[in-house]
Amino acid sequence: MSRNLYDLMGLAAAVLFILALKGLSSPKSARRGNALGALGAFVATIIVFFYPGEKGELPLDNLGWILGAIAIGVVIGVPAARMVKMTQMPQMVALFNGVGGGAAALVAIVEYIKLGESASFAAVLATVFTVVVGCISFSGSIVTFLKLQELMTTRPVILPFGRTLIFANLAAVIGVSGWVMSELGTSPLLILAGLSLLFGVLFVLPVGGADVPIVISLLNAFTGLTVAASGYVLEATLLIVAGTLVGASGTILTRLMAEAMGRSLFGTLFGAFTQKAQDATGTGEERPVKSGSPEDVAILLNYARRVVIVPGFGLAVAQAQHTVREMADLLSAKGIDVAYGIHPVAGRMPGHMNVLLAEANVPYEQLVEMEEVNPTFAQTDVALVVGANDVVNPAAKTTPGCPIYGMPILDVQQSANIIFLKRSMRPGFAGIENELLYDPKTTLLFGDAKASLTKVVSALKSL
Amino acid sequence: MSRNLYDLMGLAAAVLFILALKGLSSPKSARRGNALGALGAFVATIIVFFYPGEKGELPLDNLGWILGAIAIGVVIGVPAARMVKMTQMPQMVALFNGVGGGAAALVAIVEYIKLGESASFAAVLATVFTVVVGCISFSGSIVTFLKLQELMTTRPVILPFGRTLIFANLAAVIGVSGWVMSELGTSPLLILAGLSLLFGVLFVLPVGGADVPIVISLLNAFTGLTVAASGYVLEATLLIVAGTLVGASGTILTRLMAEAMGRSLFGTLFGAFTQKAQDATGTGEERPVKSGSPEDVAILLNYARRVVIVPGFGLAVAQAQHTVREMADLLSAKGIDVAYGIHPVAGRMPGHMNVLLAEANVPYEQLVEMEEVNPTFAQTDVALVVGANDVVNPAAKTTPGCPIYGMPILDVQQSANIIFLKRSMRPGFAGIENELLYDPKTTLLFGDAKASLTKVVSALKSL
Amino acid sequence: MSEAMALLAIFTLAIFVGFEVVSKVSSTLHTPLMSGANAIHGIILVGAIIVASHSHTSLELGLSIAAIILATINVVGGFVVTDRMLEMFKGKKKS
Amino acid sequence: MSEAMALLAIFTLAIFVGFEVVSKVSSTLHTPLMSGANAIHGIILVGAIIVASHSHTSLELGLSIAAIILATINVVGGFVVTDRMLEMFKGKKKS
Ligand SMILES: NC(=O)c1ccc[n+]([C@@H]2O[C@H](COP(=O)([O-])OP(=O)(O)OC[C@H]3O[C@@H](n4cnc5c(N)ncnc54)[C@H](OP(=O)(O)O)[C@@H]3O)[C@@H](O)[C@H]2O)c1
Ligand SMILES: NC(=O)c1ccc[n+]([C@@H]2O[C@H](COP(=O)([O-])OP(=O)(O)OC[C@H]3O[C@@H](n4cnc5c(N)ncnc54)[C@H](OP(=O)(O)O)[C@@H]3O)[C@@H](O)[C@H]2O)c1
Repeated sequence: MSRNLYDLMGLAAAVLFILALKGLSSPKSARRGNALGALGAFVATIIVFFYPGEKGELPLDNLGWILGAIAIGVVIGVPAARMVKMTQMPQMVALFNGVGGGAAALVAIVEYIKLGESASFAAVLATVFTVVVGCISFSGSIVTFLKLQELMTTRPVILPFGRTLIFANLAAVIGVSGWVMSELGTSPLLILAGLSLLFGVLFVLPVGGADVPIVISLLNAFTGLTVAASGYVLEATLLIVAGTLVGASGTILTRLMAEAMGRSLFGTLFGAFTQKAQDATGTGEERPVKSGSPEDVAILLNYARRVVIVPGFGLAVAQAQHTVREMADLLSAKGIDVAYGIHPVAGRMPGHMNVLLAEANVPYEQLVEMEEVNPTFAQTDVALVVGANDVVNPAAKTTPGCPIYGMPILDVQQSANIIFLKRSMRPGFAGIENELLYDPKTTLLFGDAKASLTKVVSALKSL
Repeated sequence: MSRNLYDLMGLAAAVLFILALKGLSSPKSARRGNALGALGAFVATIIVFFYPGEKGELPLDNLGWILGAIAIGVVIGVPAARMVKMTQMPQMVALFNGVGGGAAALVAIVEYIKLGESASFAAVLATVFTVVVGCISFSGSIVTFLKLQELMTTRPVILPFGRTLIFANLAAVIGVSGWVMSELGTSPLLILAGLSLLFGVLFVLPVGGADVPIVISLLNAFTGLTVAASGYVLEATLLIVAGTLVGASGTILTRLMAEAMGRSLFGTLFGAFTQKAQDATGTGEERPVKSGSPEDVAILLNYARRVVIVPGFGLAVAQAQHTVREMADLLSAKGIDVAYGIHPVAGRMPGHMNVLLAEANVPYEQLVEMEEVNPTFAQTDVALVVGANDVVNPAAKTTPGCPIYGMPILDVQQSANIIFLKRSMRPGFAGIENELLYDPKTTLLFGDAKASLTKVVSALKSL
Repeated sequence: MSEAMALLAIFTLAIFVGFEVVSKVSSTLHTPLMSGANAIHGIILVGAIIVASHSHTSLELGLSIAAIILATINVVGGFVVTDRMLEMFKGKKKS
Repeated sequence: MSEAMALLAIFTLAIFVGFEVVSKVSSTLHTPLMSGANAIHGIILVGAIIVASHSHTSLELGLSIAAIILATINVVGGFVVTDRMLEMFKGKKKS
């Protein structure tokens, strides 16, 4: 009876996880959903300390070690999560996913060591699967972290003979897996782990910066599956359910994200295997551009009837959301029709701009989604691009083979005037030149977005 | 191994059922979904004939009887389903649901007879549950059938002392259930079955005609649960999954249907327990109405700028969908703006009007849902109500306590002129008087909808 | 994990699947969906066959044969009638 | 039904639940959802605790302690960071 009670609580935890995912899928309930997930994790963790063995005994040896390790994890995890800057959240998620994958791989390695000769084929298979996929998820996530943190280039890294290399690596992983499965032994397993780690790196390196979130989502789904496999080996239904939930929802989410960015999922993920040379227009050309002063910009805005503000990653970096709102309010007060054109992947995470602008209490009805704002650019006098670049780059339409080709963009080039607020001629996240900067309709106002906007606001006031 | 194979096929059948429900939830895939469901049922039925027992033997005794019974079922079921008229489908569904509930109850009775002294409490509980709920579903469905087929009144039937009666019945069901569970015996079980059958009748009698589909949906969900309970007793996972799926989706569906009709689910279902006297405006008063000739109607239509056609059950009865389309095309050709205002529950099943008008190839964009068409009635010159009544009856707004009170309606009274095409002053399905028929803006054209429309069309042509 | 627990887990998950799968169906499809779900529960046929095959008295056999007939009507008729309803939606595609 | 089959059924149903539950999420919530799902798989912590409690060599213990630390970071950090992201959506309600 007592065991059944704990099993019931385990089932309750699984239900909490389902409710968590359900909650997270709708804006109103998202936060509560997350809290339910945390509650589920808490319940599940508590149960394991009290779950009685076959004969009713409490089975936890090494209790001190275990509690100590949990304490260390909390001491590292909570402050890391609390202190990370908003702009760095995606890398944080990547890291957390990586350590999760690493944990699953370590658990599987220990399981493997414990597997007796009598272990069923399915159990051995599940263990080896977890080691391989957990390691890939770990190293892959680390590379995505490095890319997002810009500790390495965000552009696709094409190694010489990269294709041969990754195929060879894949073959080696499969071969060694077979070996490990046919004769149990710790050293071949460690070799397998090493090869899998390498595979994770090779898999993610050729992914262009803009596609990195898609890859994180995929690795996240992978980790989910390893957790399910571990659950099978450990006969823990909760892990099976939780892992499968994450695996399945992660897969769907990966597809949805790829769709939102207008990317081909296959092309993104198997770039490593196909490696078409993705030619990007070279950076740093010396071509004439038209730059203006804050006063020029203020005048352009002042005499417009309709202004569309296009925020991007630079707005987040400069923390200029309050200033941009101040400016927008000024313009509205002058009777100018103001809207924000929100690209689904502006910034570094989906919804980034909504979050930022909501923080500054921008009226919700001024936030216009891409599909709705695009047809209005033809009637727009000024498109004010604040720290955005890739999301308005026409190369997405005109240059097949460039990293963002095929992504839907905000059609700012249809409006009568374009103003760019950025610090330099450097390209955006995808690392490709933006022809629009050289467009005769374009005025550039160089400088940090917040500083520039502040100047524009005072110029507007003095007009 | 061989058993595992059959178990796998059982799982496949369960997956097919899931895919069936998923498919049925979207117009594009609905038909395929239904086919998948049928495939699943086929697979599941085949398996059971070959499923080997513990010792590998084929366990089916009475094979001849079984196959014969299936043959009889097919010979009854297929022609019945094929020949039923479109307007009678809902009753057919009710009947099919009833026989399903009856089958579940019979299975449970046999299970009960076989239950040894050693049967677990859960198994006995599940068996008794199935008997009770299966019987309720059976007799309740029969009553809904009688109501829909108009073999009995469609109006709520309020028995003298109805409330006391149903409470007593409920108490008896619970009491006898306890008795049956504590000492196994066939006669008390049969008494229980009888009481449950009675309860089903008392439960459905007070439900007004318009709410009958909601009740069918609820009984459908009930039957699903009995199937799941039977699966538990028979240790057939497939039945558990399939039954639970139907139970859960049926519950949601019941709520959705109630919402679409603007009904309170609670009020609808527990009418039997609360039984507020639902006072309806009496029928058959002698008050003046304005009736017109087909020519009058043609003239009204001819000089309108915007006409909204409101189809209802009468259109289906008269099979006037082609004629109404012909008329609408004529009006469109004269430059008149024509739309069809589709109420979600016009006719006798949700989507009835869409189905009918699609049959006549009415352009999809002319079919306007209630929420969208309602705000346009103020700009509408003529609302042409063809064989509809309840869905435009303002009593739904003005007469608390009437059977359709609270249902959203099509606001035809906002338009400049209203034309009703119906055969008499008789009320619609809910059996309540429609004040709109006496409205000074209203013109009545008596007669079968198809005949009337044909006359209007020729009048329009000769204008 | 005990067998009963496994069944409970299956039951719980099936509830969620049932809820989620139909939760966004448009009102046009309410009736066909109800009718299709109704056909699915006709799979009690499998249960009826199982009890029939273990029936040894004529009472048991009679009851289970009746159950088979009813269940067959439910499952076969249900899918056929649903298909007929859905057939009529075809027309819409043309436009 | 064998235990393996029950687990397979649970696995299959969980796949459907996972698919259905998130299939209509708006793009605004992609990142929080990913982050929340990421935190959920941190529940491998339970697996790590189980293997740690059965570890008898220092190699096994060392590896499983490392696994516990990593898994704890994943689960705790994951829920906290998701909450922080979602906190910022609050502002929207006011308007
Ligand atoms: N949303 C997501 O889910 C997500 C996740 C990961 C990646 N991505 C990718 O990120 C990109 C997002 O496009 P985006 O247009 O928002 O950003 P972007 O293409 O990265 O462009 C940002 C621009 O902001 C400027 N900038 C940076 N700091 C600034 C400051 N303090 N003041 C003013 N300007 C500043 C930069 O130019 P200077 O350096 O010259 O100032 C840069 O051109 C896309 O490629 C997208 O695919 C999106
Ligand atoms: N859609 C569903 O899911 C569903 C299911 C069950 C019940 N219901 C209920 O059914 C009702 C549907 O409303 P409704 O407005 O469509 O129908 P209604 O209220 O039943 O009215 C139908 C009208 O059509 C007239 N009529 C019948 N045969 C005709 C013919 N051959 N030619 C011309 N007129 C004819 C009848 O009047 P005469 O007899 O005077 O001709 C009657 O007034 C609602 O109460 C709804 O709740 C709906």
